[in-house]
Amino acid sequence: MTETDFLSLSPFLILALAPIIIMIVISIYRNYEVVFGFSVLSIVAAIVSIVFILPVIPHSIAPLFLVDRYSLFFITIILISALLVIFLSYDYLKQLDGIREEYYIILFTSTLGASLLAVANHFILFFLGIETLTLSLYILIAFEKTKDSSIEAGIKYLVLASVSSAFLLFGMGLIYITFGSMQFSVLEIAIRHLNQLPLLFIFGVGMMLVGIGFKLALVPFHMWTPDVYQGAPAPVSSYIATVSKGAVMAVFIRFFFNIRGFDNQSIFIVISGIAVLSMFVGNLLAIQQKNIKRLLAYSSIANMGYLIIILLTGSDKGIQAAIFYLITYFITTIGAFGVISLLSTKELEAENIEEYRGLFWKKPWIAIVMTFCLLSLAGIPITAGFIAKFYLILEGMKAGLWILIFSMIINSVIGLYYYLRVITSMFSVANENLLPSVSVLGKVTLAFVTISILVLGVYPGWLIDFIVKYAIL
Amino acid sequence: MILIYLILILLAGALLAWISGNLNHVLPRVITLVTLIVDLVWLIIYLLQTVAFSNKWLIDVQHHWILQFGIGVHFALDGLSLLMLLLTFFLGIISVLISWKEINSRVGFFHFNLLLILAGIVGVFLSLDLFLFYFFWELMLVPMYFLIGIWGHENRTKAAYKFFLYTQASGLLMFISILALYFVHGNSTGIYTFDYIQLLGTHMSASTGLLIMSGFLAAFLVKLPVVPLHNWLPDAHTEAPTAGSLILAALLLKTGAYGLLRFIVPLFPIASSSFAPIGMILGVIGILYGAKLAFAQTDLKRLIAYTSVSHMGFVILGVFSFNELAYQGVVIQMIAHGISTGALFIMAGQLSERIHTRDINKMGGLWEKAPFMGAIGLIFSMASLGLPGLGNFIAELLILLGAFKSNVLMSVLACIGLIAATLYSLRILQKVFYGVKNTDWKMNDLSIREKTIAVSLVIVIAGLGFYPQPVFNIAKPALLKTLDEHNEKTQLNSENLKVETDLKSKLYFYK
Amino acid sequence: MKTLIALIPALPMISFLILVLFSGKLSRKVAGWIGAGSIGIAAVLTVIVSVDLISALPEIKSYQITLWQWMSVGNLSADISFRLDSLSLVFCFVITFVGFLIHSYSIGFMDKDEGIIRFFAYMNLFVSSMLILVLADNILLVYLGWEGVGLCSYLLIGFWYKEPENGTAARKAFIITRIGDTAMIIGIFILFLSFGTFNIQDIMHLASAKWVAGSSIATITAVLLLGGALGKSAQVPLQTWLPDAMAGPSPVSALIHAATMVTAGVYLIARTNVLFSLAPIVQGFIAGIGALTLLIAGFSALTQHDLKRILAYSTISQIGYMFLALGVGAYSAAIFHFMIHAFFKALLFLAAGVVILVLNEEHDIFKMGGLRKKMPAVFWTFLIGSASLSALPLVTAGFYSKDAILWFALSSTSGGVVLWIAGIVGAFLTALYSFRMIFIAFFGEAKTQPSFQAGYLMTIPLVVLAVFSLFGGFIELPASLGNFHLFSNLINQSLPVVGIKNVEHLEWLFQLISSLIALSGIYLAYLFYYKKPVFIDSFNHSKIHHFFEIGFGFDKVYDILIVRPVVWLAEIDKKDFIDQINISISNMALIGNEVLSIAQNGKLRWYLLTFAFGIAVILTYMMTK
Amino acid sequence: MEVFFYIAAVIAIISTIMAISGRNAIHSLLFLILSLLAISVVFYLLDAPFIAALEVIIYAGAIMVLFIFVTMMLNIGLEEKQEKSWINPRMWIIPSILASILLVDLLLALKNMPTVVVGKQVILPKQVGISLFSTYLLAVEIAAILLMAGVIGAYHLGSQKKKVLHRFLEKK
Amino acid sequence: MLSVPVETQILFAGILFFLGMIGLLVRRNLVFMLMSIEIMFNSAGLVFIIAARHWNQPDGQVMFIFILSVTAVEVAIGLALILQVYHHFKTLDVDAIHKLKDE
Repeated sequence: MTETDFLSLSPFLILALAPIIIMIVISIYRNYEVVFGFSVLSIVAAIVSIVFILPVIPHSIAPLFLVDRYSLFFITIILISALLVIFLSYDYLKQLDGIREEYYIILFTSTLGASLLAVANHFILFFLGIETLTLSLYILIAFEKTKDSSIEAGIKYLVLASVSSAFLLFGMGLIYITFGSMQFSVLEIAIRHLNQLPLLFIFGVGMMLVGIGFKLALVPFHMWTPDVYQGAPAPVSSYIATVSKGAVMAVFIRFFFNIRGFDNQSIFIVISGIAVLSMFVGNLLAIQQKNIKRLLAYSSIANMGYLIIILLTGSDKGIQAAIFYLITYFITTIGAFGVISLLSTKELEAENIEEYRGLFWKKPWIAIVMTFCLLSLAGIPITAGFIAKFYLILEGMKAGLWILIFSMIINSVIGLYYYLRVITSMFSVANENLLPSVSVLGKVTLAFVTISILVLGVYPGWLIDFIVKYAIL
Repeated sequence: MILIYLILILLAGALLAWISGNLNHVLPRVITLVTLIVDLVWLIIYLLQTVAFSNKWLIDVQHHWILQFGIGVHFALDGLSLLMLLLTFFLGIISVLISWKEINSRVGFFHFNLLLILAGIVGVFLSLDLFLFYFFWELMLVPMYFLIGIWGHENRTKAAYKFFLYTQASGLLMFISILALYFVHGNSTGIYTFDYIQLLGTHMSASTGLLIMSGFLAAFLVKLPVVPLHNWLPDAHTEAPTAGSLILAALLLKTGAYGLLRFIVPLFPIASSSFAPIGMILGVIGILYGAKLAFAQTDLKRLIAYTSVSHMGFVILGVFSFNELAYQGVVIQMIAHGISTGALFIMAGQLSERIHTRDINKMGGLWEKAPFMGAIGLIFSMASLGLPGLGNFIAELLILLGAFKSNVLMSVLACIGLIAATLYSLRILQKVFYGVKNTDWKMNDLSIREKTIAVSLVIVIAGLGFYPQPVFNIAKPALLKTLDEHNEKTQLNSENLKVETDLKSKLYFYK
Repeated sequence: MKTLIALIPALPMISFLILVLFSGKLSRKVAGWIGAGSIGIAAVLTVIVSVDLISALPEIKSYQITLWQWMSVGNLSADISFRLDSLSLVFCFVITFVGFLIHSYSIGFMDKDEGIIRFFAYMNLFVSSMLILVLADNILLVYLGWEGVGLCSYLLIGFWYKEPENGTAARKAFIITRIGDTAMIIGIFILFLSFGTFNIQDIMHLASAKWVAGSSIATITAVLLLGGALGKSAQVPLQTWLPDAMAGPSPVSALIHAATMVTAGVYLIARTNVLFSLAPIVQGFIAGIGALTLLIAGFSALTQHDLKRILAYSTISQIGYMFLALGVGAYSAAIFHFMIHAFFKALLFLAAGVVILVLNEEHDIFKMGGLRKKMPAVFWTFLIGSASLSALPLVTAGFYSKDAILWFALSSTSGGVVLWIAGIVGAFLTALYSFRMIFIAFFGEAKTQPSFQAGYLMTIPLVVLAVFSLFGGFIELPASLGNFHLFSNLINQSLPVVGIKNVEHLEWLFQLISSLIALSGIYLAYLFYYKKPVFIDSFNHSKIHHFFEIGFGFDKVYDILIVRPVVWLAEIDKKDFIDQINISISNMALIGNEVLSIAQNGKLRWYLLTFAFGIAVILTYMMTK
Repeated sequence: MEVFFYIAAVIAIISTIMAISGRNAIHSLLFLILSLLAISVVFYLLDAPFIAALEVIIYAGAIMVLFIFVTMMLNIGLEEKQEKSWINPRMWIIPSILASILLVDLLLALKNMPTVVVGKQVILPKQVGISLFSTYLLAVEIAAILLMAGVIGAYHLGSQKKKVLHRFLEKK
Repeated sequence: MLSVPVETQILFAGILFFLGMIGLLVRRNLVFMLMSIEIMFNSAGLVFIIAARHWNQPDGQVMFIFILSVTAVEVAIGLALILQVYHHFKTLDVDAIHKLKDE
């Protein structure tokens, strides 16, 4: 281990140290605010540390780690999302009874797992990262253990995630048997000279798709999504939708591009099929959904369907489009779940669309945030979602993925319908239910989200520049 | 810069109106009115300063936006867009005035949406960057959706969905086409840009041209609308509040027509020529089918909505005739239809404000109590059936003449639409104004405000009917440019084809 | 002088605008006098202009004035410009003069009506449009006037809007004429695209230069223009609207549906005579239609009960005569008959209006009777009108005008015996139904008592018109009776002279026949409807009587052939079948949603099963590919 | 040697089948332990003695004991009838078909496996240890964090609210 | 030296894996389901051991050790959750746990 190694690992070190320190602090003096403050500081520190790594990249700590611009970019996104989730969690957790500080510890371990996925260059790190992330998520999902729904969501996620991990693992094993290496870069070299991929390898990739498809909630491995989103605490749902998916996407893109999956016809077709199915199933399921958390879950299925189109372009530009899409999707989803978690009380999770009826006339600003988020998800201009979709379609068309682009178009329209349903109910005549007041922290978070959506929607050039400059595999 | 300011003023006015809505109900109205008047006056002052309309852009503003994709902020004004802007601001003012009493809830937000829609429309009329164009094209949907969805009538939600989904679906197809054009141009020249002027000369094969054009067509034909893509329109028009119906009919539909003239014809000269017969058939079907449905309706607003379908059929008929007569007719039709159908919607709104029904079977005998309204209704029904002396006649005459030049049969069939128009227009009058009055209604004739609106509309429509020349003069250079652009290419193409076939035959010979 | 021409249509228009804009502030009387006065001034102007023009003839054939450029697009240009020649002069004169009389009459007639201001506004608008029609220099402006009068006709038929039937009648009139108009505008398109101009004179010159007589384009154009003329002039097969149009007030019937508007078709054909001469088939067709119409309408008039309907059918029939004349190329005869007809038919309508008004809206002649004593002034004027209508030999103007037509029907180069016989039969019918009215309504017992006596405002116009109906004919006397051709000389300045076969010496014979026919008609009317009504009892109850009464069943046929299909068409797809496609798409999405939603049943084992199923499908695909 | 492999494999498969189909939880767990032991024999045969030992110690020893502990705690070992009622023989059909399809797919995938010529030799625990604590040291650290998260999670989820009332007095 | 072909070894792992899958799909008792998952993980681990021998590398065995630790954690959390499930739903029947679903 050299100094450079340590330097390039500094975000991970911070993320690993933070939970330990929190644990020690808790054992001495249990205080919610202190833990929260420390968590925020640690994440910020981790983000700041990335700046110091920049000069030394790309840096590979063989065989597990590959710290390059791409991974740092993803880590930054993950950390910022985690920060926003922490902000949103503050109010949500504060109102809960009992022990709450552990939440932050687990949030750190899961964020660590997610960040590790971004730098993973090896099956072992892939596996460990994904398990660190997932195991932490079991706990986070079931965190409100007094609630039936939370526990139910937890056990469902646990069983399904374990099974998918088992598949993932089996697939890794088969690939390992075929080429004798677990390192992505070695696999790439091994594959480069083959005209035809061995069937066993394809079988392995197929099995890995189960694991990855599960994490990304792609059809047919999507069914857990609405249940878990609904049962989990709202900030955790947003965490699953963003950090967890983003991290898995990061490693999946890297893996997929390393094995050049887009060049293999059967993988290509399977991925396209999954993409198309995900779009249709996700959107169709959402159109009559009355529970807004489930609705967002279905929407996330569809969105991931859009996103994996980009895998098939097989170009760096495609990856950039995917990253842009992910960023906007992160912001938007966090905003939407943020609204839900800020409007939820101890007794009542604000998850029925009915409860949002007339929100605009009671809490206009919150409703506007939600409207912007939903419009962004639907891809309407002046929101970031529009530019993101534009970018995605642009790259998809460049690669000539016509069927996928057209099904994306059809689905955008279906999707628009249910986003509009929520918006409509927010703007219709108010009902009488009372809404909790929103803390300053929540307001700041939502304001940040909204401004980002607007800025990225109207003036996205700088971010695209940034991505083009930094997010190269 | 005036062009950007025009939009910015609208946006600023929108925000102000919204915020002031919290203070009281009059302020947003006044602010909106002032905003629109400022824009209108500014534009008129500009118009008066412009000595001659040449075939260059009158104003051309260009800035970078998203460099990576070759997207710029490119606004430009020519005669065509100038006319459309004038119409937009004028009807914008009218729509504020008609909502003065009708809208009493959430006044601030209403006017916010109103101005936002207008900003979107102005943007559409001015954009010369295809991405920017699409941006504005979509932008106007959201506030319109709110306008229908919040202040509309009973089935507003459904109508609002239908409107949004329909236009969004077609818009996305256009978006794909815009991108395809972008790539075709980029691949052949190496310059990836969304700029209209650069894209004008794009070379593409006939089949590619048709495919790309069909995406544009989808969007424009839905907006226009053309049978069988018209179903959003009756619902949206019927359920929207009066101002919404007015803007929909008078302005939003025109963006479709504008798009045809501005984009389809010059960008796809060859493809549009080959599409022309189908386009004309669609136009005729629209004219006749729209009229047929209008005749069958009992809901007044729905009836008027279907007349829009019928009238817009003339527009597409004209656009695909490719000659100056028809194009001037299209321009006049855009304005005249905006005024006349708008006026009819206003009348329908005023009626339902008074008697709380839109069912024409329940109306009747209103002439007795509201002769002024009756007179207005009469004038605009007559306009809608194409009575000479009113603007619509000029429009229909020129379009039919133009169409006659290129396709006699279609033009003759379209003439049947004139008879059909008589049927439904007279039905409105008969059902609403003739007969005996229902005694339960407390019916007042028009107030001063309403009279002012009505009279100003009458003046415009009659002015167009008797002295349309200024409009022709303004629009002429722009239309001629469009036609030249189109004709040049089609001729070139036919020459190319000739050369190609020559070459082929020679090659065959040498084999 | 030229500006005066522009003033002629402008005055009624100004008056119209005044009446509309100040409708709330004007008193009823003032409104009436403004309305009538403007027409009066226009009439005076017409006289001044005509004196000027006539004195300038034949060196200057027309005056022309352009007011402003209407539109100029590409090679299309049309101006708001007027042209006065002898043809338009006659029309102008009739319109303004008869119009003025009718307006004056209306002041009395509409005195009690609440809508008097509206009435005069419409009437003024009508006169203005009609003047534009006849003065227009280009055919587009003709069309403007053409549609304008149509509109006014519509408005005035439905003037008493509270009765829904009136509205229906108005609508019918508008729609039927509109059908003709549409044909006409297509004709105009052809003219413009062939000659590149709308100017009538230019078109006529170019047409005779460029088009070959009998060519199909000329024929088609002529047919299309004829379509417009047939609709407006209520000729077979588009005549059905006119009897219903009697729903309007009587002055309206007098002015629009007798004197002026319905003869616009005659004007149009006369104005574009070059085209028709280039299409001889069409011209022959016009004559045929005229003959057919005059017979059909004559028979129908014979069986009507409603006083105004009789007059309406009579109008159709008389216009049939004019068409007959046009068809045989006797333009001056047609125009002459138009003028005389305007006088006596206006007179008859106005008189009938008085009768109906005084009898409290009683229209049925069989419920009248004995009016001769109750209202002598009306009786005498009505009698003069009827006599003129029946072409009572020598003393009435109608004799000279109709006789000219009958003569030319036979003697014109394109005329023939068949046409003449039709005309003669028509003349007989005319006499019969005219005096049927007289004998039933004015003789015998009084069945309804008049409520009041008509004032001077109403009777003076009657008298004036009666004078014209009697003596108006002396400006044009046939060769056998004085050979005085003041009128046809004037008309022939702008229209071609009729070509005549070499049978002039026999003219007296045919005049004698027609005179006898007219007299016998009158006698038979006396016999059947006064002296011995039993003679025709069986006829009155026969089916053929009923067939005549319903106007030869045209309405029924149209109802079955056109109206019902249209209504059916409108009803059948009220909801728009295309919308069903949308609904089915959205239903498909909803069904998809429901099906997929079943899968989201919350059961973990089911989720696992789909999991396994999914991977089985994927892997099987990958392995077998 | 091969014979041992096959015997162990058959024992493992049969005992696994018994484990997943058993009605009695304790019996199933014991079959599972048997299966794990058989697999550890296979590990040994596959030149991985260290892993064979770990399999016995941790898998069969620690993890399975945890299972048994929970089973006994929840008294589910005694509810054979309930287990019986939960499982319908027909329920085996579809999963078995799916599994056999997947197995056939695997067979297809194995058909043309590339041959590799590498000298086979026993990988000693030392080699594994060196690899673990040099090459994969960071992974070990991560595993440590993972275990810590697991401990905290198990603690958080496992702890129950202190009951104020006796369970018979609880509201249903 | 063991001369069983590597294909057979993989097949053995595959059989175990899919047996685990069958168990998972059939059993309704959560404890059994967790057991089945263990079977699956274990057979996945077996694949790595086979690979390690096949390529004569220690890495596969290292992976197995990590799998082992992950499994241990998973079982710990899983069993803790099962206790919670029992506490909340008074049953271990997964089919009884379906409060979260589409209505």
